[in-house]
Amino acid sequence: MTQLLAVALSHGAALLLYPGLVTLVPIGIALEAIWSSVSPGSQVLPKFRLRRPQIVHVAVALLAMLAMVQAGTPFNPVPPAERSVIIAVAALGFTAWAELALDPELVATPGLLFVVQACWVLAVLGPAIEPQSLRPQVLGNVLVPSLIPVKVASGFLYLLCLPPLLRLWPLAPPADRRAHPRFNTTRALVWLPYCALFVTLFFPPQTDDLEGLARFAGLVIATAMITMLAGGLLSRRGAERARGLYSRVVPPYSVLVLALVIGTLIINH
Amino acid sequence: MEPELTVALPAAGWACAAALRPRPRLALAAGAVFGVGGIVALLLSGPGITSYDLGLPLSVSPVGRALLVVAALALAFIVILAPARAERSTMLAWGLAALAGMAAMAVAPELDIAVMVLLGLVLLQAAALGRRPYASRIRGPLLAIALLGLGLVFARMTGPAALQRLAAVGLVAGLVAAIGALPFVHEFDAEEMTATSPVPWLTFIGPVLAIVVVARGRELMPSAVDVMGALLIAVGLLNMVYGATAAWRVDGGAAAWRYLFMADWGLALCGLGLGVADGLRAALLILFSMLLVRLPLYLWSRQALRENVQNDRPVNLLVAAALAGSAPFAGFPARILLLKGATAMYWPLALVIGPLLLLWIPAGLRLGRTLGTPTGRQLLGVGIALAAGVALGVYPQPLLTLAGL
Amino acid sequence: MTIAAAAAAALGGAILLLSDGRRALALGVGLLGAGLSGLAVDAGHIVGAVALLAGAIVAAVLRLRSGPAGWAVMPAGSTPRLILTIVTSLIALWIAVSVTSGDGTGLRFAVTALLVMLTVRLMLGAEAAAANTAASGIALTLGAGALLANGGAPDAACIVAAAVAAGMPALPRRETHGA
Amino acid sequence: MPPIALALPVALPVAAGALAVVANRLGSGACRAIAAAGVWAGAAAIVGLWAPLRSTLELSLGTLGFGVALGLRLDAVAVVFGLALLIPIAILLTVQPRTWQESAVIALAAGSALLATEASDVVLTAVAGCTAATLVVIALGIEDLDAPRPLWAILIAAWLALAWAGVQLQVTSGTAGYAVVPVSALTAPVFVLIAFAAAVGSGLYPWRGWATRVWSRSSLRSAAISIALLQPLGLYLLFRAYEMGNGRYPQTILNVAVALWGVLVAFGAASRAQSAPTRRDYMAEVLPCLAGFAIVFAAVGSTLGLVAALVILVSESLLVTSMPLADRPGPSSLLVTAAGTGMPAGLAFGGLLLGLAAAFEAGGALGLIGLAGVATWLLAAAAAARSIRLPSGAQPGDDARPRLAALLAALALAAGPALGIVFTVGYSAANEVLPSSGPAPGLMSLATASTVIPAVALLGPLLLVGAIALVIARPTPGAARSEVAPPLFHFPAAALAQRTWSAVRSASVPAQYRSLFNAHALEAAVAAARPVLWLTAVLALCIAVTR
Repeated sequence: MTQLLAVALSHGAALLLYPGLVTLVPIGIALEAIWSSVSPGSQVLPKFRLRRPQIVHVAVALLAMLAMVQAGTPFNPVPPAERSVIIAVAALGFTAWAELALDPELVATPGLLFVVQACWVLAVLGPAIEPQSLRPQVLGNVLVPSLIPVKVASGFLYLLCLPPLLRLWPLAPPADRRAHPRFNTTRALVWLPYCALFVTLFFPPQTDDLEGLARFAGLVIATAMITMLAGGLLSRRGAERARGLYSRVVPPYSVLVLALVIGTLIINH
Repeated sequence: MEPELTVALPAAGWACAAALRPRPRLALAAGAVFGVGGIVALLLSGPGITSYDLGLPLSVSPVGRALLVVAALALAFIVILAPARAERSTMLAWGLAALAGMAAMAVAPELDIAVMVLLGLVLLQAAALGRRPYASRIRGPLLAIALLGLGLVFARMTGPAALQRLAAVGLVAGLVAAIGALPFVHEFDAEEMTATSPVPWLTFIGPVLAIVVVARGRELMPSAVDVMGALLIAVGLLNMVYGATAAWRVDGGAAAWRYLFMADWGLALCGLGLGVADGLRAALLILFSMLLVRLPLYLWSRQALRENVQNDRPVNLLVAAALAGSAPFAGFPARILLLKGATAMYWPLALVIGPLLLLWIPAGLRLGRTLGTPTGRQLLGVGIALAAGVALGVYPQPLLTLAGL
Repeated sequence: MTIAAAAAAALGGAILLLSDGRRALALGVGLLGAGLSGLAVDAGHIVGAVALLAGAIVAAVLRLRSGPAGWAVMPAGSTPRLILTIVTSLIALWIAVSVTSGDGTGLRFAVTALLVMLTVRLMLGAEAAAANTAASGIALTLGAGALLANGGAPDAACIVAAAVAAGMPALPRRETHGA
Repeated sequence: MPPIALALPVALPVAAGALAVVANRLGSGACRAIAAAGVWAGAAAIVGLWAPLRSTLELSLGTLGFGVALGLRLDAVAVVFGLALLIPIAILLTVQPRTWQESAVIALAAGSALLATEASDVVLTAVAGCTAATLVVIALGIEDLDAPRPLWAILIAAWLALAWAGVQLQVTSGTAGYAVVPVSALTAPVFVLIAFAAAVGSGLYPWRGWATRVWSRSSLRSAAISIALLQPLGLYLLFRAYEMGNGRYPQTILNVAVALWGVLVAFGAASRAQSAPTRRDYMAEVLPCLAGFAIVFAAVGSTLGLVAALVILVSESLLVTSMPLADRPGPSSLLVTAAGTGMPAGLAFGGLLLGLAAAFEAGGALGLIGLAGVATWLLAAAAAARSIRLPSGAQPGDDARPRLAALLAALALAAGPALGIVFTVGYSAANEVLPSSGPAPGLMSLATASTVIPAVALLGPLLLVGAIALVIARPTPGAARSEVAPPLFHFPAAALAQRTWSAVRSASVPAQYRSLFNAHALEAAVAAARPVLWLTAVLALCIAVTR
C-alpha cells in the first residue's frame, strides 16, 4: 500500500509539477507570447488575473498533462517503461475535440483539422509498427538503417502537421469575429506537449542530467521555432494557400509515408 | 398384440362414426373408443413383430409406427379442439378412415397391397361430397397409383438397368403425385371442406405413404437406390424453392398454406433422398411437425381466412416463428439435421440447401397473420401446438427413439 | 392361351379407353379381368386368378346398374384415343418382348399396356362411371402386376385388388358442389 | 453443490419468463418484477456457481436427438459473457415499464442467450442463439411492429451458418464441443462460417445495419435489450474459435481479415456519427463503433487483445444500459457521450489503449490496422464533440432514468484506475481460450509486451485532479450554445452507394418481358392440375434418368 502511494505520488507530481502542469504552463505561455508577437495580426500578451479557469482550459490542461508525462523529458518521474506513445497521441488528439465541444470558436474547419490529425497520427505511430514497441524512447532510439527513411519521412510529416494542430494557420473559425483578439490559452497549453513528443520520438533519448535537459529544451525550442516559422509563412501566403496545402499536398504525402511504412514492413519480413 | 388390430379398430371406428352420423355424440364416442383402441393396439404391437393370422406376414416398422402414433395424436388434438364450425364426428370419421388406411399401408407386406389400399382411400374420398368435379378429384391420386404401379412393374421386370431407373421414376413420381406436391399439384379449392380437399394427402396420409414407398422402393430396386435418392432430392429442391416462394407471394391465404406444406415436403423429400440416418431424422421431424403443429394451425386459420381477419399479436409472431423454421421450434433442428446429412453426403448440396432455408421466413410471417385473433379453445389449441413445436424442436429424442432412430 | 389372355386383357383396356356407355364399360372391365385371370392361371396362381375374375365380374355387373346408358363405343372425337390405344399397345409389346426378358411376357405386356391406357383414360377426363371403371381396371392390373414378383404374397395382392375393384362401382357418386 | 445446479443460470430466467406468462392476470408490473427477478437470479447464480471454485464446471444432460448433447459448461469466458448479457437486461427490466408480453419474451430471450454462452457445443450455441434472436425480434415486434428491427432472415441466416459450421465439425471430427474438437477440424471454411455468424448475428457491418437502425425507434426499451442480448454473442463466437483452434485461427490471414472487418465497422460507425443530425443518431453509432474495436482486438490473437475486447465488452454493457435511460437532453447524456467516446480515464479509454497496444505489438498488417484504429478513435472523439450541440432527437416517454444513467456513465468514466481488476478477470477468461505463458497481471499496473500502463498510479491522480478542477471550473463564456457544427466531412461514395442500393431495390422486369415471369400465370398452370404438365414432368424425369 505504501509503495502504491509512493508511486501514485510520483505520478501525481509528474502530472502536476514536472513535466506536467507547472512546467508546461509557463513554457507554453512564453511560446504563445512569442508567437503572438511575431505572428501578423494579433500582438496579444496574456493578462494574468486570478479567477476560476474556464472548463475548456481545464479539459485541455488535463489532457496536455497526461500527454506530457509520456514524453522523454529528462528527470521525468514516470519510469520510461511506464510511458506509452498511444496515451500521448490519444490525449493530444482529444485536446482539439475538447475545444470543439466546449468552445467551438477555437476550431476552424474541423474536417480539415481531422485530416491533418490523421496524418499526424501516421507520423507518430507509423514508425512504431515495425519495432512493435510503443515506448517513446525506444522509437526515438531506433537507428536501424532500414527504418531511417520511415523515421525521417514521418518526422517531416509531423512538422508539417504542427501548424494546423496548434492553429497557427490563417484559417479563422467562422464564429471568431472579435474586434480584439484574445490570448490563446488553450494553444499555450499544448505547445510543449506537441514539441516534446516530437523531440522524444525523432531524436535519441536524452540522459537524466543537466546537459540532457539542456539539449532536450533546446530541441523543443528549435521545434517550436520551426513551427512558428512555418506558421508565419502560412499566414503570409494566405488562407486559401494553406487550405490547398493541407487538403491537396499533405494527404498525398501521408499516403507516400504510409507506402514507405508498408514497404519497410514487406522488406523486413 | 397383432398389427391387424391397428387397422381393424380404426376402420371399425370409422364405420361406427359414419353409420351413427345422425347422432353425433354417439358417433363421436364410438369412434373415439375404437380409435383409442387402435392406438393402444399400435403401441402394444412391438415394431418388427410379424403376425401371420391372416395368412400374410403383417408387421409395422418402427418409423411407420411412430408416424401412425403421431398422426393419431394429431387427429385427437384436432377433434378435441376442433374449429368452431367443424362437425367433430365427421372429422373423426374421416380421420379414422385415413388412419385405418395408413395403418394398412404401414403393415402391408407388399407395396402392391399398400398401393391398392391407397386406391381405396382415393375412391373413398372421391365418393364424398366435394366442391370440385369428381373426375378432377380422383385424377391426381389415380395418376399417382398408376405411376406407382408402373414403377412396381418395371422394378420386377428383368432387363437393362434403365428399367430400374424408370421404376425409380415411377415410384418417386407416384409418391409426389399422391401427396400432391410439385410438379403434380392437385387442383385446390380454398372453400372446399378439408377432408375432401387435397390437404389430407399433403398433411395427413402423405407422411406414412412416403415412408412406405421409400422404404419398400429401396428393397425393390437395390441397384437404383442412388437414382431414387437423386430424384427425391431434385423434386425436394423444386418444392422448397417454388413452395416457399409461392407461399409468400401467391394470392389467397389458404393457397399460401398449401404451398407452405409443399415447401415442407421439399425438405422431407430431400431428407429421404439423402439416404443417411440424419436425413431420415430430418424428414421425420418435418413430418412430425407437419402433423402436430402445421395441420392444426391450418385448420384453425381457415375461419380467419374466410373472414379475412389478419393480426400481428404476439401469438401471431410466435406462429410465424414456428412456420418459418426458427429455433426453438421443430423446423430448426430438422434443418440442422438436413445440413448435416447433406454435408456428410456431398457438401455442395448443403451450400444449395442452406440459402433456400431462408425462403420460409417471409412465408411464415405472412401465414402467422392469417391465424387472426385466436381466442378461447382456439387460443388454447394454438398454445398447445406451439408447445408441441417447441418440444419437438428442443428435445425430439423420444419420438425419434420411438421411430428406432 | 397366354397370347389370347394378354390380347383379351388389352382389348378390355382398349374398350375402357374408347367407350363411354355402361354396357361397353362393363364389357371392358369384364374382358380385362378375364384376360388377367387367364394370365394368372398361366403364371400358376389359381387363387389369384379366381380372385381377379370374381372382382372383374362383380365390377362389371355393378357397372351395368349405373352410368350412361348404351354402348357409346368410339363416340365422336375419339380418334386420339384410338391412336393412343394402338401406340400404347405397340410400345407395351416392344417392352414386353424386346426390352425385357424372362417368363411372363404376356403378363408384362398386359400390365404395362393396361396401366398406361387406363391412366390416359383418366387423364383425358372421364365421366364418373368411366373413371370408376378405369379405377377398377387399374386395381385389377395392379393385382396382376404383383404376379410378376418372385415370392411375396401375389395371391393376397390379387384378392385385395379384386375387393377394391369390386367395391369401386358401388361407391356413391356425388357431383354436387356442397360443403 | 449438485452438478444440475449448473442449469440454474439458464433455468431461472426461462422459468421467470414462463411464470410471467402464466401470471399475466396480475398485471404488467408484477410480470415485469417476476421477469427481472428471474434475470437477476440468473446473474446471481452465475456468480454463486463460479466464485467458490473459479474453475470450469461441466454438466452433460444427454443427447437432444439431433446430434447434439445438452452439455453446459461454465468457464471464465462464459461467466464474463453471461454477466455482460444478464446485468444490463436485469437493470433495464427493473427500471423500465413494459407490457407483460415484453417482459416474458425478454426473460426467455435472456435465458436463451445465456444458454448460447453456456453451451459446450457449437450446434447447441446455434440453436440457443437463434432462439434468442427470434425472441428479440418478437419483443421488438410486440413493442412496435412498424419500427425498425433486425431482418429476421438475416439473423436466422447467421445462426444457420453457425449450425452448419457445427455440423461440419461433427462430420469431420465426430464432435462440435468447444473443448474437445480437434485443432485440425477447425478449417478455414468452418472458421469463415463462424466469423460470418459472429458479424451478421450481432449486426456489425461497416454500413448502417440494424444495430444502428433500432435506435431510431420511438421507444428505446426493446432496442437496448436487442443490442445487449445479441451483440455480445458475436464476440463470444470469435473467442470460442480460439479455443477450438488451440489458441489460433486456422490461418493468420483470417486474423487480419476479421480485424480489418472490425476496424471498418468502427470507422463506418464513427464517420456516420460525425454527420449525425441529432444526438440520438449519434448515440446509435457509439455501440457499433466500440463493438468494431472489440472485434479488432479479439482478432489480434494475443491475450492482451482478448482482454481489451472484454474490457470494451464491459464498457458496452454499461453504455447499453445507460443510453436508453439517458434518452433526453441534460447532463446525463453528456456523461454517456463522454464515456462512450473513450475519454481518459474511463474504462473504454483503458480498453482502447490496451487493444491498440496489442495491435501495434502484433506488428505487420495488424499494426497498420491499429494505426487505422487510432485514427478512428479520434474521429469518434470529434463526432462526440460535435454531438454536444446537436438537438436531442429524443421522443417523449417515461422510459428515461437520467439519474441512474448518469451514475452508470460516471462509473464507466471513473473506472479507469480499476482497470487492473477488470484486466485480471479478463486475463483469466482469455486464458481459457488462449493459454498464456506470461506472468499473471497485477492489479495496479498492466504490462504489455513493450510498456507498462500504471492504471492506478497514473489514472488515479489524473481522475482526482480532473474531478477537483472540473468542480472549480466555470463554463466558457460566449460559446455559441445553439450553433450546430457542420459534419466534418461527407462521404462522396455514400450518396453513390445509396443511389445504387435504391436502384437495386427498385429493379423490376421490363414490362415487355413480364409475361415470361408471370407468377400468377405459373401458379394457375400448376394449380389447375393439367394432365399435360404432369405427363411432361414424368417424361422429363424419365429422360433425366435414362440419358
